[in-house]
Amino acid sequence: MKSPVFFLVWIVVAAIVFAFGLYLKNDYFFFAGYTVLQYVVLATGWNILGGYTGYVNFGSAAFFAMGAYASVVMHKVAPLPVPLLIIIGGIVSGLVGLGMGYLTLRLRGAFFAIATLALAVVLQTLIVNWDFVGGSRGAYIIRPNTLDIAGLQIPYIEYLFALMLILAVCALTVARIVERSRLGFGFATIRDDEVAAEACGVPTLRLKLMATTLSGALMGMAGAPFPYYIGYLQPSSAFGLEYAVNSIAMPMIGGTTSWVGPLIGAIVLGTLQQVATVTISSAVNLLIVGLLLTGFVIIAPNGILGLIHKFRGQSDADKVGRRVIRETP
Amino acid sequence: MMTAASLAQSPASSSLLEVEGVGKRFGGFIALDGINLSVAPGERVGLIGPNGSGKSTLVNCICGTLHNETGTVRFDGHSLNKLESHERTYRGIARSFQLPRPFVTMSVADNLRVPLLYAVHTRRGRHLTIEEADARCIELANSVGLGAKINKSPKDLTQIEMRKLELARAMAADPKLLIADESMAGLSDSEVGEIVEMLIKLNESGITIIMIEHIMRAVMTFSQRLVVLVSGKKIADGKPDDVIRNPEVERAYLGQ
Amino acid sequence: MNGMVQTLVRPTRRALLAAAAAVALFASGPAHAADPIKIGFSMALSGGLAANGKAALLAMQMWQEKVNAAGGLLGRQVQLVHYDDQSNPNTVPGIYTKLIDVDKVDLLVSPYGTNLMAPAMPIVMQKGFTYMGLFGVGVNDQFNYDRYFQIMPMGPKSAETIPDAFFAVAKTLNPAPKSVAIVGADAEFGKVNADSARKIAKAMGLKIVYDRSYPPSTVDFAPIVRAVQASQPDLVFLASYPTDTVGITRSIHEIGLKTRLIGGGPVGLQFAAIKTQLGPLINNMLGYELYVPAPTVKFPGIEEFVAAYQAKAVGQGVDPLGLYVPPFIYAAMEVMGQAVTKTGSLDQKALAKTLHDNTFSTVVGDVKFAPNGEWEKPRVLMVQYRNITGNGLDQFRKPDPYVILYPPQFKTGDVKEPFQSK
Amino acid sequence: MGVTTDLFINAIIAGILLGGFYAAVTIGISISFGILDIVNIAHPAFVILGSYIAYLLNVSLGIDPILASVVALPAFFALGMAVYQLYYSSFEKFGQEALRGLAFFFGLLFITEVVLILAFGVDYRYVHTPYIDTTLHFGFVDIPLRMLVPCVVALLLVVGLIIYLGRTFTGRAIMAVAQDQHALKFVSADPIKIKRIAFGISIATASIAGALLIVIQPVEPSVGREYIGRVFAICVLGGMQSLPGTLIGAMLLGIMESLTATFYGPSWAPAVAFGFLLLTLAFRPQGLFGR
Repeated sequence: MKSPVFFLVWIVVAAIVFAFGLYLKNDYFFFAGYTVLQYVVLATGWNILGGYTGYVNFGSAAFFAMGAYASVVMHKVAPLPVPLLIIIGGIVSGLVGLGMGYLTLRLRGAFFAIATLALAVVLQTLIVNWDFVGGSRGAYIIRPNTLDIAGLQIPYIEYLFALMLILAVCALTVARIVERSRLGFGFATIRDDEVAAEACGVPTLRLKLMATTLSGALMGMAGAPFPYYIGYLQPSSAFGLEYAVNSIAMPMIGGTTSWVGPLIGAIVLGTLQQVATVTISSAVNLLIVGLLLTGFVIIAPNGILGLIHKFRGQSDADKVGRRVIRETP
Repeated sequence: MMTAASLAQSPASSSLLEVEGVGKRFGGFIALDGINLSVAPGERVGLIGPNGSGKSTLVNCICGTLHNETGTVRFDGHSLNKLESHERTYRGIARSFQLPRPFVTMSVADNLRVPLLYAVHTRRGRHLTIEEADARCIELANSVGLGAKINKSPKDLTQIEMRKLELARAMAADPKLLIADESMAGLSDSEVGEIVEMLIKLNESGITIIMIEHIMRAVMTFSQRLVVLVSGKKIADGKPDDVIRNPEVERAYLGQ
Repeated sequence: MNGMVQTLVRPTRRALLAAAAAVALFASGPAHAADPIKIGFSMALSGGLAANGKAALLAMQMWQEKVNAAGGLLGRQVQLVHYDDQSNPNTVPGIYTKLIDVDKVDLLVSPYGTNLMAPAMPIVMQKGFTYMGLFGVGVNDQFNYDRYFQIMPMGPKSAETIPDAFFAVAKTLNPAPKSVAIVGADAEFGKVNADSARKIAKAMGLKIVYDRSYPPSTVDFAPIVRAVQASQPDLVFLASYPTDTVGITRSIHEIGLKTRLIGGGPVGLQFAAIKTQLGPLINNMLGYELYVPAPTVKFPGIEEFVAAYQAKAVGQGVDPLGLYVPPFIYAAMEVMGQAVTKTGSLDQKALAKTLHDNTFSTVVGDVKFAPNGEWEKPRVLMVQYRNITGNGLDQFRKPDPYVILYPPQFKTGDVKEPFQSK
Repeated sequence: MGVTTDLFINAIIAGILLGGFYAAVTIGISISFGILDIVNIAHPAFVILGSYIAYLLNVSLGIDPILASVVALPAFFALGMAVYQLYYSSFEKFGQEALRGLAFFFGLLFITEVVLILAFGVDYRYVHTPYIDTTLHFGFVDIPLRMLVPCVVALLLVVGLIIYLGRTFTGRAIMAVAQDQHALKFVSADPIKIKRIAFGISIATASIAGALLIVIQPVEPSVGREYIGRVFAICVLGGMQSLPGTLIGAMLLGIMESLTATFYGPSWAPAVAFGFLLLTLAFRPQGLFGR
């Protein structure tokens, strides 16, 4: 499938989901759905760096929060429509990603992961001490009840939900394009063996910077509309541990090598968490994430995607090969 | 398709690779101590030395995996000192690794495709079409006898096949200079013969080759010239038969 | 292309199944008049606020039991519909829309604490619900919602109440204090109170000799206390969270801090666990309380309630004293119940009007709301802890350890200075 | 003596005391992450588990928490061996430890935390010992035993481990694993067994570190998270494999936090410490004391 076709197909899927929400006449669908979609974007963003290049980012929450706080700043300086804020949030977090990339260029494996953790702490401390955005006191972002688009009064949450839907489709499309392009090919060589990749002519440092930037930008975009969703933004909730955990757990559970993995992981785990919140309703919620994560990495190292491949009995080549050469040589 | 031979036509300079006073230390340990080495286009050079003599460090300094602290590495008349590893690959240096380092999540074909999409692509400044790339992958795989395994995972390959993949991938970058770092370790006698034959064939197509090896039979069959490193210093350089009779070389090998 | 057709067609059946499941998840039956009245809320039953959340839930269940035994409200039984928000604000918007749209609750109560109350506000406002707030500070300052009410007796200017009380006591010192140090936690409560304390101190003409906040992850408070000591303040205003309160109190004694008056807003001293852990170390510190068993504070029914709560609290892992949170949560429910009965319906607008227009008598005394939904007058007790010996729990059930210094109508003694670290 | 010097000296001493405790929490990471190359980010959760065990023994039997942690050492050692076995057979054996191993320990962190929450609730727990309320005074220097005792115990722990790793056969084998796994086979030692023992020791240190933590401050199940960043920071600063380096790194971080808190404002302390780590990683990835 060509990328534009892919995009259109998924926009249609998104439209159906949205129409379904309208049919339900139920705000809960939009609120819960928003959270799940937000995780789709976040997990997809994380996976571009973590899944494609194999660099584990523990600081997803910081990127998410930078997007959210960019919106808070804009809200105070010059209120803009949310779609623009998403772009601004993407730029800010993309730049943070680029900076992180430069700072950690020569770090590999666990050192990189620890550096991202440190970066998150430093950024959170900066935000906590920055009174303009509310500091540790938090910032109130009062959203209107409805949005007037061409005379139509659209409930604000439906607007946010629709934006998140479109953003999710964009993120998936970007992830898929990257994955199937020369760039994605290069990312995969970095994941497998960086020294060998260099020897094959892959400019690994430049590619890593592109991955940190792109991944950061997507995660920032996921965070940009968040202040309008939550209404009251505090550093501790913007930098919430759940973002760091979920953005890692979701791709790992879904499968990290393809754009489908984070999507599956985010929908499965995100929905499960939403359901658990209103059913089991206790610390068990966190236990589910922990058990699923550990269970999956032990039993199904390639996530749900890997299980599907196994179930369908796909040949080894189909699993490992991006392009299978069919003609007999 | 452009042949490797046509690429190997080097400009005016008489030597393809020029290593001048290259030094490298790790902490207090001197790995390379002012190495000088010059390799002419089309030459087959064997590089030997005991373990820890600095052979791999020298290869890494030439390929850019490590950066030398003193001296200069020149290729085709240009200094490589400030270039990253991948930029040296564009210029025409390719290597195989001592321990094979295939991209394990990719098929054999995709392993071969990486240098095509990066090194060759960048050098040419244009995309290879899918068909061109596929054709070249098949050609490369066939040339090392991996044609039947083209869609397999590297994990399914035997040790010699892994070595062959390593060489084929290096060749995919269309190099002028190939550095084969212990391509035969752990192989049987017949397999060693097979690889040596392959390397000689490549050289005959115009590619300059430096071979690092412990297996003396292979070294003696292959090399037109032999260079010996001991404790980070070059102690001999010349015709293979002369070099192995050099008393200093004998001492270095037998004295330990 | 074959693959594409496949991917387009094959999931359809699954998608239909999923849609059906989703409809089931989001659907709800119609309400009947004989159905119970549903009161919905999210509560922190796990996470950092769970200790308070669990105590609050217990108080609510006590109220529910009592009301239902007496025939319910408007002739209907009362049902509590609640979810665990995990002390995580991000779960709150989802939970409240579920309560409203799916569970179709009749009345709403807030989660516990400012951070968790605020995210529900936009939804509550959009749906026009009357919102009974539990232990939040200044939430409505931003939203100005006329159906918002708050049971915590902080008064209309809720952010200033605790510092006000502290400095009111400081004013009674003779000679008058000249300097103050302000130490606050880097989080909402600490920040809000430190800001107000700064403002009030400036207005009083006090010299602010130390003014710093510390991050919640601080382990060792000695450097902070030492820096405070070095600035030689007459007063030290604290706005700290439970672990920090313990760390700071220990450091104060370890370093031998010398000052005339210390305390104000150390969160944690209200709870049995911290009270018993610190024991005599908190002697002469000033802390805020909402209710203590002192002779001047005798609301009808409070002693019975506390006794009943303490009996139930055993073995539930909640605060065994229950002086701080439970009575007020219980009172919030009493207020809601009385308002419903008085209004005679569940109409949210009428309910809000009833709440604004009337005074309600509860276990924490008479409650009257100001236009912004806070108590009309603040009623926070500034207490100096005294006579504490050892780490026993029972002493805290008696009036002896508490000397109420402010407000004047509840006063049980005079302030004792200077603060002596041992 | 001026107030500033007075403050400065006290800040340094407070930093050293704090650093000693940090060293105790980190030493396990230095073994698992530094020597064995196992990124056990769940280590702080094991430390909290240690706190709760110490708490339980202290409350029910009245044993001193630190003594209690020594009693619990074998259990923690066994737990560590079991965790390593699972880790080895699921990941290390297949050479897949990088990403999945990290995720595995991440999951373990949550499981431990939630199990503690389910068992003990989220209330802060604390212990009683006579020394918690005692302070030594030397002129203008005050040394609370609440901080001194953990620091001394931590020092003993670190020194003990240094001696163990340097002087015993198993200890040397553990250090050899760090250099070259295959080399071990020449002395007919099973590298997996050695690593299992080493990981067991690493988790066993969490028992003691946990007891020290609950002596210093009240504990609830999720406070461990606050240490994840710090311990890795210290381990990296200290140069990974070096236990003395860990001790110095821990002291350095403690002093840095303490000085920032005293003179500049405590709210910047984490930024200073972690900013320092970031810069170290960016410009000297081998750590301050690594080669």
